[in-house]
Amino acid sequence: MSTVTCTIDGVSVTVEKGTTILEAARTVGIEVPHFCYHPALSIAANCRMCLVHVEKARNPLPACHATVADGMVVDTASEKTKHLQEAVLEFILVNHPVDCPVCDQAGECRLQDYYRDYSARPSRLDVPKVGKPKAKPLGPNVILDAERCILCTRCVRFTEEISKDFQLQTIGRGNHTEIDTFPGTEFDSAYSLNTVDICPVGALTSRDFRFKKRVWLLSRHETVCAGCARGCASFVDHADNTVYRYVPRYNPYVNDHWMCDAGRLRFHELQDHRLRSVMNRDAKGDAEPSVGETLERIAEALRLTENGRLGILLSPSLSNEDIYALRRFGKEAMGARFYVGGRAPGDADEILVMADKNANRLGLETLVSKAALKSLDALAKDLGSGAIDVLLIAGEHELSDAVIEAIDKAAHVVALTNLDAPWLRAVDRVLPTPQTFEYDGTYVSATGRVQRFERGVQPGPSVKPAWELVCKLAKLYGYADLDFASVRSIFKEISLGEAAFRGMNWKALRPFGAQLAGVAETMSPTIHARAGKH
Amino acid sequence: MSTETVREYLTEEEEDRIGLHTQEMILNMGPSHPATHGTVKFTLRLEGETIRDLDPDIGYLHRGFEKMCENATYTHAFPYTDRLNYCSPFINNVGYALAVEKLLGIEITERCKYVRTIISELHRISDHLTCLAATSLELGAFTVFLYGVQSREEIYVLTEEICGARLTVSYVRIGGLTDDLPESFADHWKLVKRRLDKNLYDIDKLIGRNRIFIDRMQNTGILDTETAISYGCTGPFLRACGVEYDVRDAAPYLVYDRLDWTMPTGTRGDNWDRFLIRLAEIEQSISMIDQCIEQMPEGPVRIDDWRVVLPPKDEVYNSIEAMMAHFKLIMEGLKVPPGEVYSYTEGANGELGFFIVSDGSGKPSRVHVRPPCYHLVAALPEIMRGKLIQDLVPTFDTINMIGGEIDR
Amino acid sequence: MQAYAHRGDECVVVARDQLVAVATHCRDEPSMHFDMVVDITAIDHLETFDEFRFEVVYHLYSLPHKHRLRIKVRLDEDDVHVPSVSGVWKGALWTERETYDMFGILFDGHPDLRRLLLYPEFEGHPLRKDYGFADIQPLVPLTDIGVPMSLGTPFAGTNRERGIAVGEGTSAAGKALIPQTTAFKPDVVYK
Amino acid sequence: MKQPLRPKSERAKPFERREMTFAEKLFYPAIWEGLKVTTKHLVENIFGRKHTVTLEYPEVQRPYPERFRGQHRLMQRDDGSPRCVACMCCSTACPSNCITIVAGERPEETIEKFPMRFEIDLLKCIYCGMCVEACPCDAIRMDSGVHPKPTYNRQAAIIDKEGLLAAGAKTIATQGGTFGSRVAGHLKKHI
Repeated sequence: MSTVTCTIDGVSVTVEKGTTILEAARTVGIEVPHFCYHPALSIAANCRMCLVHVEKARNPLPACHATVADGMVVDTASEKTKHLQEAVLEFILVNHPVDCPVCDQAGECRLQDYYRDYSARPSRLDVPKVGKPKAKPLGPNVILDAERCILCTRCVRFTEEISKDFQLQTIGRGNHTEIDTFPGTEFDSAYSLNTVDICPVGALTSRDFRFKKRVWLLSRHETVCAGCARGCASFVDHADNTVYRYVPRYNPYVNDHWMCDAGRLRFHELQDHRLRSVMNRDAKGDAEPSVGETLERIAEALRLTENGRLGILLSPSLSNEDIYALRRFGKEAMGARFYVGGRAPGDADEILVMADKNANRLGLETLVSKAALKSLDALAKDLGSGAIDVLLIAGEHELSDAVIEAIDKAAHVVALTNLDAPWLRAVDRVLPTPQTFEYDGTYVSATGRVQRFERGVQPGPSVKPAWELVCKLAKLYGYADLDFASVRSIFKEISLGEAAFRGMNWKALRPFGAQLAGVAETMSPTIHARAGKH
Repeated sequence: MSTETVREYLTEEEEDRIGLHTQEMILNMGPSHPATHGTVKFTLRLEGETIRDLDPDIGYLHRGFEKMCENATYTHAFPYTDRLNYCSPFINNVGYALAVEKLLGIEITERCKYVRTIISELHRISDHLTCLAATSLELGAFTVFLYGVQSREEIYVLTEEICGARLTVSYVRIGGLTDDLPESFADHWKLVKRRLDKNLYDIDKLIGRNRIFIDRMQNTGILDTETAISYGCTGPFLRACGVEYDVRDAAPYLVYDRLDWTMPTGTRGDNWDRFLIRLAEIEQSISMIDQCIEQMPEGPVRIDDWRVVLPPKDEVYNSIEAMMAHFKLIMEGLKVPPGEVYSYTEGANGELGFFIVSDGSGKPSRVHVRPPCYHLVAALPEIMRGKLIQDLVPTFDTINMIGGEIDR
Repeated sequence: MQAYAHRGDECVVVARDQLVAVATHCRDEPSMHFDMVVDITAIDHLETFDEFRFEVVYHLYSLPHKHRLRIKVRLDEDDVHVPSVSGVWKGALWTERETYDMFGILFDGHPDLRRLLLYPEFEGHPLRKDYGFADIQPLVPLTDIGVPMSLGTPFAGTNRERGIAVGEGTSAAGKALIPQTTAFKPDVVYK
Repeated sequence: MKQPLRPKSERAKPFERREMTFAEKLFYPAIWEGLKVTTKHLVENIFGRKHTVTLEYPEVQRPYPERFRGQHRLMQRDDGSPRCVACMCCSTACPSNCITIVAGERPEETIEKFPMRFEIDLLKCIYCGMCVEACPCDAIRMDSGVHPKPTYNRQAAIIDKEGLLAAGAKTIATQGGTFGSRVAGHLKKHI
């Protein structure tokens, strides 16, 4: 493809033909302010915030729409352009209500940022503001404040181009234009909360996050959504050891800019039903049994077990490091049999949601070979025939009554899990493990992307990751070879020993992860349609 | 500890060296000794009443000012600076604001300059009065102490009228002040001045020519000029040595170059010189405030830039522009371009310096204070070595160590 | 050597081994005559720069010429030694001690390099960027101060070494007796 | 000997010290002089209280100035509900982290956010006035003219929303919807 060279603020830029001024400026680190432009959406050029002066052009051009031509001289920061930016901001703010104190967007609001950076002076206009509906629920997850809306139509374009359910539109004319759903329908798209993210102002707010916390008081950590096998890259926003929201993180190989509503809101369930304390069936008194003491009991039981009579029920929602530690211990020390459980499959769509609700099935099948993993039916059969004395259940599982009954019969059942579930009644000892946002690790998505997640929230004192528990257990059992100090050291061993992970580096997994060897990159056709065009 | 017990620990050699009649002994003075107002401990090595060596031990009031500033926005540091030199918080406020403004490269309004000069001089008087009163108190002149703090009390009442608090003023802001001087200021100042003049006259009557007092002060606590400079001593201490150095004169800031004032300097560098310089400086400060009130123009006290100062309240309530500017300043603090400055003002005890490093964010990357009395206390062992223990009290008093400032 | 100015403050960056020579020259050269070291402190550039971590900053002032200069020495993280200028200006005696106290920078040739503001048992150097804002120091056990050292020992040393309590209400261990220091203790507000 | 280089200033005025006269060397005249001053004060204070600055406190109280920063109060709307909308500006601006706010939602009102909890810990508060400065709604003020009262326990020093509202009053400030008040000045300034 041919290239063109232009000058932006005195910097010479060479880009592919057809690139817009805004994107060309971004390649050299010059940020042109914009509201309506979004890299994954079509160009509307209706906010006019990105107007720039181009030499020899009669009028200022919108940088998000105008493409670069050879020899073009663009200025984005001169007095002349600054005057344009001030005027546009002044105009946009004419009808904006004085809402910062009650607006959830304050702190991450484009209007606030640009006002400070490009204007910071009082308005000369003094006209009554146009009244529009406030706090109007558009759907189960999104609330609209029409007064705050600047009509950039990012949300409308999102429903048209990405979620493809055409649920939003603009109604009315002139300064009475509003965003709304079609009469009689509600904005119930499975991706509706993405419009809250891309809304540059506080017009669309999340019903779930509304008024819970001011955004400038939140801390942010990188994580991966464990809601399905897609493994959307996301941020976990938390404060005071409580998760307040999940926000998608840009990863062009996995989820682009988006994330489904179910995945975002799943943290409520994880937080409300999480296990915090050690449970021990034969513990006496009210005091919580300690982790060390419980592990010792387990090790005792394992020492009495013959080789080959330990069963390990693995969940595909464990991290690679957990699986690796369990595999090494089970295989090398105990000659264990491996079974696979996990969460039951659910709905899927063409965009992001996958039927497999486990975050790391590919990782499990890579680290413990597919052939070695037996089904739940096999587990019930083995338990019934008495082939297993001790059963170790790791991770999240949804088990049928028949399996639970079979488990109940086993002599000694130990669980390393993080959520309260019905099958826990059949378990003798439970050691709590952290949720995805509470520890460090990696997942492999269904498309073969290895992604890292990091600890945001501090779990309770007795919550320990499964790999750490297994290492301690191995030590108590008398198998000293398994001695990892950190997740990084496990991952290093994985990347050295496992063919599919070869050459991966813990640090280099940021920001977009790495592709598992032997798995072709496949992307969601819908969300990457536009990305392919550029 | 009796003589016998000390002897038990002495080797024969040491006994020979020390001799029979005089024995070295180590004495801890402080940390809450009546003659060391402020928490400081001196470990003295004494031979009889002669100080052989002295080790000031500071840090009892260390609150981590510099670390706190790194975790607060630029504006949040004002309440912290109040607590540096708590005898003259206005001067700290002004010094810090000038440093940040220098880093920002902004010019404050004319009226603001005058107001800042007035409040600085007001608290210079209060600081000097505290020093004079405490010195007299510790040398036994209790009445002088009462007259001194009586005037200081009047200044505190005036301070309260200006900013709403007596001590923890938090009055100055980057780019201006929280508020203009109250309308009643000039009238109130006249009353304060009248009482101050009278009290200074009475103080002079009481101890100005009193031999008991002068004998304790005269020719004690002398540090020669070269050493004082080498130690970095500034302020009344250095001027008492005859060095004509005052930041207000050498590098005039605010409006000091427009005022008519003199710089009293001493000749011998002893305690009595420092005492007299402080008295003379009070008179100069009074005259400076009078001149400022006369010259002060009308106008705003804050600059007109919403990226630095908070917009006026009625604008915030009623316009989205001001509201957004307000929120940005509260949430993130004012953005200061990357760089570093050392800004210095004349505190009551000498050069008060602020060294600020910015990394471009809303919080300073490093704030360092150069407390004036720090260098004076550092020189104290040099002054007192070989002198009598009773001279330590007036010397320490005229050095005027302020715990909050030296320990930070 | 590298020189720059920002907002009118002139600054020179010198190599560590030339520091004392430069300092002496600044003091003795009649056209410079920097007779006063106003302040010495350090900056921790943990997050900003890769090639060095600490900058030791010297602020000089010349009384007769009324000019100022800032001298900087850049230090690597694992070699925090800098020659002391206390032989050039006595004002460096305490300021260097404080810099050692707060940053852990070692001034070679300083006659009495020990902690100044903090107590000897303090762990770490609080103004380093990797010292957490909310870090809490361990409790210092009460020390037996009943055994005085020989009076012939040099005067310098830690507080405890020269600890003989004489007189009432004084404690030689001084700050060491303060139970669990509250410096930098965090305030937890939102529960 | 060479005269050392010293700064010179036109403002400098070395003062001369008077040697003591014979009378002064005798102590007694100076003591007599001092006694005269104190006696004068004594007499004047007995008849007329001319010099006394002290007050007979609980009976006589000094009026606080207008700007006095006293105990906080929460301003009310016309219907008596708090003006505060739980925007958290005050707790963000507070240097001592003494304000605790929990926001709530009430969909039936025009301003749908309100503070469910609003507590100030007066023991932590340093009365700096930053919260008042930070409030964008004229909801919190410190002009109650009441100084913080001592309490018997720490819990009593935490005032809750009801306590703060009881001290408050209706505000005259308007918010978010009045136009015309700000006009003229800016039009003049910018056009």
